[in-house]
Amino acid sequence: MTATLLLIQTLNGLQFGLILFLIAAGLTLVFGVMDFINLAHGVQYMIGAYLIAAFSAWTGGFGWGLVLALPTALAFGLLLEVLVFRHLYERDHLDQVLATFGVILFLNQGVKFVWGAAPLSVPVPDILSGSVEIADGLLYPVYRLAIIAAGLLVAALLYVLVNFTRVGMLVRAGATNPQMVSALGVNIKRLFMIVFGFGAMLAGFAGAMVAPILSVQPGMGDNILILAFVVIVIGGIGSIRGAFLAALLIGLVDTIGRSFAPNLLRLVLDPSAASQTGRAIAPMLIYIFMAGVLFFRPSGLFPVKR
Amino acid sequence: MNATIKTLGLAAAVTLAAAPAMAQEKLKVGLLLTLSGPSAVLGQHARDGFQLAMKDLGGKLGGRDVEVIVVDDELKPDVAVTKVKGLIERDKVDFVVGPIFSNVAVATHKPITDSKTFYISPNAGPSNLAGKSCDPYFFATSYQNDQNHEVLGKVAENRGYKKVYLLAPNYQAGKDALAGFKRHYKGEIVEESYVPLNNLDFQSELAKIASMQPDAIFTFMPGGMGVNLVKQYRAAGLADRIPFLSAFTVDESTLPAQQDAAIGMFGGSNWAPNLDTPQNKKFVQDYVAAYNSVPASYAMHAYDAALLIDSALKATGGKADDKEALRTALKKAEFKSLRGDFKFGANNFPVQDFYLVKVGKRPDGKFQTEIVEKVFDDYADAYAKECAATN
Amino acid sequence: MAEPLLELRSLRKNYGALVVTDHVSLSVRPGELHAIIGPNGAGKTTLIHQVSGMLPSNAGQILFAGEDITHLSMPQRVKRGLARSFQITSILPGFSAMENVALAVQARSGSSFRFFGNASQEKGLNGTAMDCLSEVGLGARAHIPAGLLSHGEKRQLELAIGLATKPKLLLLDEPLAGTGHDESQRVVETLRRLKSRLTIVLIEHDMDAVFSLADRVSVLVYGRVIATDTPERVRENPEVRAAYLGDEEMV
Amino acid sequence: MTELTGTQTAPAPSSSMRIDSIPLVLFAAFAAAPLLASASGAEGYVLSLLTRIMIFGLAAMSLDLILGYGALVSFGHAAFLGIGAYAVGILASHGIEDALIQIPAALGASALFALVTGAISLRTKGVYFIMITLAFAQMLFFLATSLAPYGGDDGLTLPNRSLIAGAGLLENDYAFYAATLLCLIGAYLLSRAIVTSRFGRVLRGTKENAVRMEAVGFQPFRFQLAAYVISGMMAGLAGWLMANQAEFISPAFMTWQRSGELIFMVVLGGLGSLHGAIIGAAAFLLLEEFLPEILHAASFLLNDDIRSRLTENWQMVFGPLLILIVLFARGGIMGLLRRPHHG
Repeated sequence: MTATLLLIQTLNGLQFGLILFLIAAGLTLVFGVMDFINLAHGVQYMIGAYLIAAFSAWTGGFGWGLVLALPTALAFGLLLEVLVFRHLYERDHLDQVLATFGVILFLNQGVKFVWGAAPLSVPVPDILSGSVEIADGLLYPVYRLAIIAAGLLVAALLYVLVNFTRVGMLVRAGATNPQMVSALGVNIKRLFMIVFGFGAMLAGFAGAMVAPILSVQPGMGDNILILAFVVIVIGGIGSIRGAFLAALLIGLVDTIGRSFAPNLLRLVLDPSAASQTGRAIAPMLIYIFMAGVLFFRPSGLFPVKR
Repeated sequence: MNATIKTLGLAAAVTLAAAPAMAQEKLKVGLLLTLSGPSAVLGQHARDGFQLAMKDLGGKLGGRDVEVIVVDDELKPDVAVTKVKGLIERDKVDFVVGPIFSNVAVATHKPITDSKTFYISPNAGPSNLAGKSCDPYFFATSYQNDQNHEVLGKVAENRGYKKVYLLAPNYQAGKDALAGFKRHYKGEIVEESYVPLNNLDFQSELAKIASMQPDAIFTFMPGGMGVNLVKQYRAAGLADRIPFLSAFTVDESTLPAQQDAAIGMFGGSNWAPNLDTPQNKKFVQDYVAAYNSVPASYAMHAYDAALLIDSALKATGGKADDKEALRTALKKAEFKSLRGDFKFGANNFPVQDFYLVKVGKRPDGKFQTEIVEKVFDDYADAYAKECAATN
Repeated sequence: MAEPLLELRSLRKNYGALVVTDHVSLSVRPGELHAIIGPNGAGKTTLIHQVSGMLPSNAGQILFAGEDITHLSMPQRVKRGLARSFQITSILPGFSAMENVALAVQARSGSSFRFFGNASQEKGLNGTAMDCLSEVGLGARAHIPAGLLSHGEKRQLELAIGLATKPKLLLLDEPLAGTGHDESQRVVETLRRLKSRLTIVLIEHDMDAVFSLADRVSVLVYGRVIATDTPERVRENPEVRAAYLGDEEMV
Repeated sequence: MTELTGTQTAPAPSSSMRIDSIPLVLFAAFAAAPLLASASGAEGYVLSLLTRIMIFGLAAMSLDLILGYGALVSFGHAAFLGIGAYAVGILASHGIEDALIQIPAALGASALFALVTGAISLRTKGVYFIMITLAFAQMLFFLATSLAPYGGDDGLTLPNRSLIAGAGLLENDYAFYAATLLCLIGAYLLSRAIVTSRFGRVLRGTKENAVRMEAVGFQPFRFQLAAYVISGMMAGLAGWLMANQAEFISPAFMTWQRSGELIFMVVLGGLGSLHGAIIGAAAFLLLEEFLPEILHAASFLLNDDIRSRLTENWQMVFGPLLILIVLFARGGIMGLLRRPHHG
């Protein structure tokens, strides 16, 4: 309950938040630009994890595995786009929800069919294994720092892409006013494919990055999908900036709230009641946070004007 | 869609009509297991263990041909209730073997035992079924849930650990686990940490553990959570400094994912694949050959469940209709369990030995738990005395 | 002169630095047809939104029949007799023309928290609705789903819905927009008939219609009212001519 | 004038007449099903399955009332199932087993929850509404898992079904089936009345164009909130039935997946027809129950190993089936039923 512990928890929250951001970024773009609710975004995260597991076992190294996994995740996303999602853009949200739920069922079971039900393992790459001492006697795994670095790098890359490139301009315009973009004579179909593929690859990248620290198993994308939706809703749909901020907030609220909520409650309640209440409240924190944000800002923190 | 519904109706009608005609010939056993979702691997172990036993018994139980009907409870208690009614009334099963999870057991035991069908659990052993709500038709070939935790509590006490850090998911089984640990451990508990169910990331807790420097940690972290915890515990550099005591966290269902990270971590169990009996050796060997993975205790319990049914039917001459005779025969448990000594207590839960086990690597490169020492001998659970109904 | 039915006092609306409605003061007399014209982007629709309550104002006051309604919601304003139509047709496409109007009748006749009884069978509602439809010349089309009506008919339906709320004042946002010649003639005729019974504020681009119908005309340029006067004198106002310079719609 | 109001009841008569026969057939089938059940030799199972279908039908229909008629996508509707179920469990564990107390408690608690969460949620629109309803349901879910005296995560077995005025009438499966059918029909008739009433017309109008409704003087919020409360109470009743059907309560009744399933049932059946939701619930549950067996039967040419793998992975077939339904059967099952008559 010291400053160093708070530092570590902040790092943890940051890392969790950045992973959430990688997933939420694609989701918010696809939603904002294409007005398409893609529940299957979570399974693309899972696919990324399975691909890295398969490829790093095959090539014998995480790096090569990543090199192969990313384009495969992209290709897989595009394949899904062509086979299923493309036919859903014109449909209403509920049709999209139903069909993409079908994709979830299929792929959750599909990875089990191919790789078996038992969780798979991906070793932490050698150069990133081990820990560094960030404070007295407190070790922090290097790989976690690598995730933070990779997350920040992608966030910076996205910032440049969205703000300083032609595609980024179209994406921003598309999130604000989709009719206008098609009126500009842009090949909207291709833009959608690019956005979709890119989102799928980001989710796959997130899955690949967490594979060495989490278990790779069927259904691993389902809960993270809900969190990603929480993030984009808090951030404001279609807003990358909002997704970034919201992801970090959720990461911090969840991590720090979980470890400090009982302590804070101890100030007003007796210890056993505090720990009991703290335990009951901890898992609700992010939802309470979301409900609170939406109460005061019904369109999220950074509403994209339509 | 229209056509589909018709097919559905047809399929239902055919199965319904066919059921009574078949009932006299073959013995029917329903396996109610979790076979979809993230926890499917546990159900698979149990299913494979049972199927292996069937193979070893020549496809017969007590001399009768057997039809095994496998259903997936989807880990949804209310779905399981309907499926169970289907097994009992449509398929007219004589035994239900299952389930994996306690909440499914709690939801389904009433419809099963009310119909006087025998319910044999290859894993779930919730406290109320061992105690107050024990039932003459409910048998467990596994354990009462608390017992594995008690093993670790006893070990921590025996080894003189002064400060222990406890970690469990925030749900009923997690709270029971910590309560079980505390039954024999009398030292200081520096922190009881609860994480949300399906928690992925344990960095917060690991940071706390590192700063508190306990003598050991005890955790109950089943399934994917355990995989994550073990890998992260190792990565944080704690594995070599603070002993990792656990239950249902490092076993053969999770070791394929934990691999080297779990080496040297401790668990509590009533059995381990390296238990040295000829019968067990053959079982493990055959299982590895057939399914290319090392069996976990779920597989062993399901295998024993088949042996148990076989022994009881032999005693009744293959007759499953005389429930009372069959129950008496089941209760005697006259079969050679893979784990050696086996008998039922008053509440139809096993009275058996418990071991401290530790993760090791097999010569073939696979991982398994290995026995370190016997902790309890002929150990009965704490709830048996609350059970009045079975005798 | 009678007290104005609608009075705007220094009404203002801005989005950040962009001022859309700039200290607009205006009074509409009971019984008149008051047209508001102005070049594209002058802020006419914004002004209607503010008056009807769809958009909040940043400053200023709106008085209706002597009452300050600046902070009332749109439904509350409707209840006081301030109805509007929309520039972009805003009807319930899945409802019949009759039901579109009947809903508006329903809004002001008794509670709508009635959970029983088939609303589409209520004679009282349907009768009044039919009167309104007949008034705008849609009587024969009452049972057509509104989404299937022609564009001009939809504009007429908008008018009928507005009438059905029994307004004291009707705000019409370009009721002729996008209508063909015959259709627009029909709407103009309807407006001429209504004029005698209601106060109307009309936003319209069709100058022929404006100058043949309006009692007074206000000219809005860049959010400011530069003139309010009779049609003849507005037409001769040099400032107005300058604002419309090059705009061919100005006659 | 009078002539016109008289004839306006029958727009496009041929198709609507046939559609209206569907609920009659549906309820007649439910009423006749117990006969089939007793003939099947597995009456408990058949009754249990059909009762479940009706309970989910009731829950899905309650959702359709706000989703199909009000465009309010509640992604937390399972919370009401949970409230209804826990009303049974909590009261029963304090010795109050009579339905005459439990049902009002279930309805009251559902109404209160709907009123509070609805008032907050309805400030938002679209996906934000979807997610905030999810948030409230998740809070309730986690609350239930922390209720150790009532079984926590494992849930709680009920000693018996609820009593009615002190009598154990519902212990008989047929009686319980009849009670469920009565609840379903009652709720259906009530919903039918609501959607055609003045209130329902405002709700439907708000769904099509909320701004227009405000412009004629309605405050949509009040109507949406009232509809949300009514819908929540119906789902609460379904929760009461579900607890009694399973004789068990559990937080698993109100997972977000369950809320999702309710939406799927409504969309699968076809939005905005009420009985479509019941048909959707039936299709969903029957597929869940029988798809594994159908696959098993249909794959008789393949070897046993592949057959068992196929059966076990039935969701690999279920998923694409959902996609195909969306792609090729617009308007769900009701859309399919309706299409042939339009020519």
